[in-house]
Amino acid sequence: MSKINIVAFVCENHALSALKAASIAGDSLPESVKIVKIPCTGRLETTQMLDSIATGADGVVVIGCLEDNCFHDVGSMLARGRVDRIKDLLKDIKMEPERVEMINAASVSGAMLMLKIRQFEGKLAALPSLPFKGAIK
Amino acid sequence: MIIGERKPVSEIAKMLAGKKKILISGCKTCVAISMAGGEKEVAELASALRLMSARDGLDWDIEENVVERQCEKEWVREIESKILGADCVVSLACGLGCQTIGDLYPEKQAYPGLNTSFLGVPEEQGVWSEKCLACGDCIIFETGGICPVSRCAKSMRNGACGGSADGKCEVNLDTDCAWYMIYERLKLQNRLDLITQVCAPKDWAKSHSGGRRKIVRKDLLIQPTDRTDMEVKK
Amino acid sequence: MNSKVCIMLSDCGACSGIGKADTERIISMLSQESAGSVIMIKSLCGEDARKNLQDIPVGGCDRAVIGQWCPAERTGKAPKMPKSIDPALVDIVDLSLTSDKASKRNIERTVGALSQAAARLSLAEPLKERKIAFASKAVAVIGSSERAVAAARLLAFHGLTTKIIMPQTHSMKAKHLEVIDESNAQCLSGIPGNFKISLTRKGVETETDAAAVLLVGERCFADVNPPKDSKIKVIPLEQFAEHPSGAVGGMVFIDDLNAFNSKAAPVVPAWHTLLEATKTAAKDKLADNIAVVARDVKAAGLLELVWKEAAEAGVKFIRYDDKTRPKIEKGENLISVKDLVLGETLYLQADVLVAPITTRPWEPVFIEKLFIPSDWDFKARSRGPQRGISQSSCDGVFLVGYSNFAKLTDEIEPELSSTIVQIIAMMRQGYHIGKAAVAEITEAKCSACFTCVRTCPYRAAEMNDSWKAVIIADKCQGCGNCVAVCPSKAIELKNCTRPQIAKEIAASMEVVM
Amino acid sequence: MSDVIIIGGGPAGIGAAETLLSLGKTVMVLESAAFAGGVPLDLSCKGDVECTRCHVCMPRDSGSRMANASGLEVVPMAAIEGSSSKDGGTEFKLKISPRYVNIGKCTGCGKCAAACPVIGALVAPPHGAVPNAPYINSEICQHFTSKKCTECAKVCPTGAFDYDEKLKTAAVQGKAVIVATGMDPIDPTGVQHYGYGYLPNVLTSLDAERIIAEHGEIRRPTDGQKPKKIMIIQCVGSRTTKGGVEYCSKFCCKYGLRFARALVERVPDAQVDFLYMDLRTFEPRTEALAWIGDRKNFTVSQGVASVIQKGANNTLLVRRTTASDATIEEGTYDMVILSVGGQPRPETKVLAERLGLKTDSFGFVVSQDSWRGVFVAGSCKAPMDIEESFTDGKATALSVLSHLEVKR
Repeated sequence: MSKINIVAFVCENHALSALKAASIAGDSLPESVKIVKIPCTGRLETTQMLDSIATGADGVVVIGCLEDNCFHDVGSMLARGRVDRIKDLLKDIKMEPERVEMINAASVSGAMLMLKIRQFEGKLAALPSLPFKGAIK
Repeated sequence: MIIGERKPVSEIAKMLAGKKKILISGCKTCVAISMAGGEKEVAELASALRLMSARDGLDWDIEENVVERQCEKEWVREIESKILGADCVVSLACGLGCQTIGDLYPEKQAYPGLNTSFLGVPEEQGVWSEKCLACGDCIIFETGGICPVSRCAKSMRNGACGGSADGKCEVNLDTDCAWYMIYERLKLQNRLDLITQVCAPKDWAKSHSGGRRKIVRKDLLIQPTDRTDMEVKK
Repeated sequence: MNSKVCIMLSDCGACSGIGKADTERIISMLSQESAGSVIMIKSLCGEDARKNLQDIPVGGCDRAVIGQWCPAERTGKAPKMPKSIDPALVDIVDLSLTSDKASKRNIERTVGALSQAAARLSLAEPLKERKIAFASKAVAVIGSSERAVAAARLLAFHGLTTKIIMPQTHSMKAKHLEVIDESNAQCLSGIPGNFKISLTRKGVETETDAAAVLLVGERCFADVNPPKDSKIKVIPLEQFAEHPSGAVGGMVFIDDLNAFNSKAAPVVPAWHTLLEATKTAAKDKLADNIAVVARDVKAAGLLELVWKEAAEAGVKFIRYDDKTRPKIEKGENLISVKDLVLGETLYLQADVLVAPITTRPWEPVFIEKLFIPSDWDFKARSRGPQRGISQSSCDGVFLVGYSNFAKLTDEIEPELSSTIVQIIAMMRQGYHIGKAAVAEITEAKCSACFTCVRTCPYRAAEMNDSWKAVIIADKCQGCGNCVAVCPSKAIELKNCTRPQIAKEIAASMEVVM
Repeated sequence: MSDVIIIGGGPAGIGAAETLLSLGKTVMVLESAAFAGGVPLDLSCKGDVECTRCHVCMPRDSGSRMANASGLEVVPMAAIEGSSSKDGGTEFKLKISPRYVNIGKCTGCGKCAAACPVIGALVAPPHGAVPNAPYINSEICQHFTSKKCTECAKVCPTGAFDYDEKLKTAAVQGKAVIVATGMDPIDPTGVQHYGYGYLPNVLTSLDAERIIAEHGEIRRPTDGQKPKKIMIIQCVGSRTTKGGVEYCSKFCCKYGLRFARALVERVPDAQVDFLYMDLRTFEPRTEALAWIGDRKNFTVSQGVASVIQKGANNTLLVRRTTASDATIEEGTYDMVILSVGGQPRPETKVLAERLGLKTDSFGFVVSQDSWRGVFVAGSCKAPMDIEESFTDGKATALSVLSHLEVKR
């Protein structure tokens, strides 16, 4: 399997504590995942997801609180909307929409979150690797 | 304000076939507020196109830019050098903005990056709805301030059609029947007598059916009429 | 300004299975990339090691990234910062997140994580949390129900200056307690610790200040409209005890007055009270004349036993559903209801109709002003479990009872006292923490489109007199939702700016290349 | 002497502890299990994309918030041997069973958990567990059962493991006491006709939770396959005169509905049938869950399951009554989940007697002695769900506060 590279935008609240809990339980994050901490997934803009693909990521995963339990009320809901928008855009330009994913997690569901992240990694690994790797600066 | 919607990127890409230097120009006025052609959308489109060009080796050189009001010559002239420097311009402004660039620099190709959808209002965050057709002959003083021309699917003039059922329009059950709303509004204003009067036909000559419309205010002219328009007179 | 970041990495690395040799490799890899200095430090597990950190030479760097192998939460003690560096510019990276427990292949990831942090930090500003002392010392209770009064008394009893704002007249005397009666709260503005409540008292507009605000939900008697000629007497369930039940012939308890007018949504009745009432009524040998008509007999918990007792005494319990609602028959005092189990329509003699008091929402306007989403019955609680049950989206504003959602009467007492104890804790703390990294608007770019004002979960964005949006730093919680929605890129979230994120992403890629 | 001793670190205990800490009191939590946190530690979050307000994360988050708070002392694996009034407070004699892990030394790196060869032998602390350090289950651990396995000790960077730790005794005093011992799940073995115990695919809700915690998804115990047809039966052990308790356990309706919804969301191709006696949920939100009418693969219906039998190739045959009329329906299922109710723990009665508190016929504590500063919180008073008992704990903190501060 060619080495893939995932940018994970992680919200500082439930998502991060879920990751920490999983790590204490001996369940470690896949190597390909790079964590970028943000105060809330609602902070994230569509361009930032696109650009991280442009700068060489094979996929982007946005991890936020459960909707309606978002620490900042609406953040994760907005984020999901933007992820869907990017999915459409990628489909539109004949790229695989699976490259972008939104995952909601509660602080207590660390194991489940890890499962989802690995599934996402698996999906990405199956996709053909992008011709450009960091071609765009 | 003018509500727009970005064209599919693939469609835009088709226009740009064989181009090298591309200027994407947004507008900070209506389309920015309707989240279709502002600075953000320009950036989004740019990064999408960059992705495409990198993937297909098109080596597009893409420049981003936003104009205060793209429908005004003075503002557009501000970025003259950028426009002249590029092979073509993708305008994320409304049809007016795109044409202004086209008219100012006829030799340059200005492509519309978005579809100018309608004249509407922001209902809530992320929802815009049409409320005016610019028909040129406003009659909402008779209809309790609700425009049946734009808000009724059939532009009915004298009350609801047969398809109106419990306040909803038969064309699309999600939209309210304009004439039902008019009735409610008039009832609220105790002007229900208005609804009983038969209205005379509207003066459609003032609408688009009369061909391209133009308003000339003599009192504002600083030069004779015949040279106000940029294009050659027929 | 050009900033130099100093990266410090502990040499133990035991927790992630990294040997000394690997650590040295990491250090060398880092020093190739980073502009600033890279230092190997002693293990951070020991107290003394944390102290030693203070006088480590940082080679003229003005900010530092400290790589900590063991999860910071677990140890709970942050290392002492190097003297020459502003603590606000030190970033402690929890490397346990990115370390592979099973294998030892952690070198690349560690380098990545550290250089990412360095990249982000290199553009960071030194920001500190601000302690905003409370301008007011008072707690305002808004509500007229007996619970509101009880709450006010409790707060005063615990020595807090308390104001209670209620529409009706109320002669109540207690230490620390000020009764602002015959007055309606109009709008609430300001920040936690310095709220301004503008109210109309006897028609006169006044204003009062408060550090915390407690809304105690109201209940009202839903108006049922029986046919003109019916002589059915409708009694609020809550006042049932006051009515002599002995004389009554037929008595019907209904779970919801809205049952009669088909449009309305169901309310949650006070099942506790209702069942107790039927029980007492049944004691008066009236059981045969008593019927309870309900969607579902929600005798949850130990109420089950009360229900059983009533049922065994002979009280009839009849279920209906929203398709076949009960009807008040014209002419005589009869209520007809289709029993779901028997499948036939029963006619119940109803001289008295006992119905629960329903919940009443706060005026949407007022709720809006309280920084609470106006869709009150679900959204007033929209913080979800994360923020506890009685906190609104604005710190310092609490909602209890029916003001956040319909619930059993006997569930409110604990909710009320738990909120009061929260308020006491808040008041004793005496200050409200203003976030370090808040959003900031570049006025020149703002196009006054109100998008941020609509979006901000904390109502921290406002439009100023010159029609430019401004963000009130003391309210802002630094979530950055406004940043992402602003169409003209006029807003930036400090220490999470666009360049910073871009740089961090770039840094995370470099390692892989 | 600490200000408050809280007996039981469940939602109620945690709620009380956090509140009292925020008021600057010193708190000691006595916990019989290895971690304070209570039932929520065994439960999984019921939300997939949207929060269903199961409130599992509520006490667990506050647990993790106060894990390192000053003024808090948690004594896990403690059993109360005796109690006595002592200078204005209460003293408890404790037996503390060995944990085999030195909490102070553990850095929570998680290497031991990854290294341990036996599942469940070394239990890592789930999110929100206090103390935030693992423990060894000596019944399963190979060091104690068969060969002297020392894998965890080998990988531990700080040498936190001590296999020779012995049972300790201690005496602790507090000015005030909060009894928050909570509830035990009812064991449905007594309900013969459901075949729990000898039909392997008949699980209690907690068994199902354990499977989810282990595999991250629901699986059939017999063949490890994802079940295609699941039935959830409410009111098992509650509202019955034989093989259970007479009262309604209150939390099961909310829990069961949320659990059903979680199953439907996570196993999209599964058919979930939800069978209830009466829906006693109050929030419009949980009601809404019940009215998911348009979902083909999720039915919510009223009725009582009369008997569960073994069907062909390890399926289950469920015979049930229907809501309106008394006709009998039969269906085959891959898995049946019994949503069990709760009952007060037997220890509670003993403790109550020690502290001079009254208990009712079921064993719920019905009195409290605020004069001597003995308070009762949470579901040892009456059936409560997580949120309620968490809130009740906070509420009790108020009466404790007045006991500690207001002069009499």
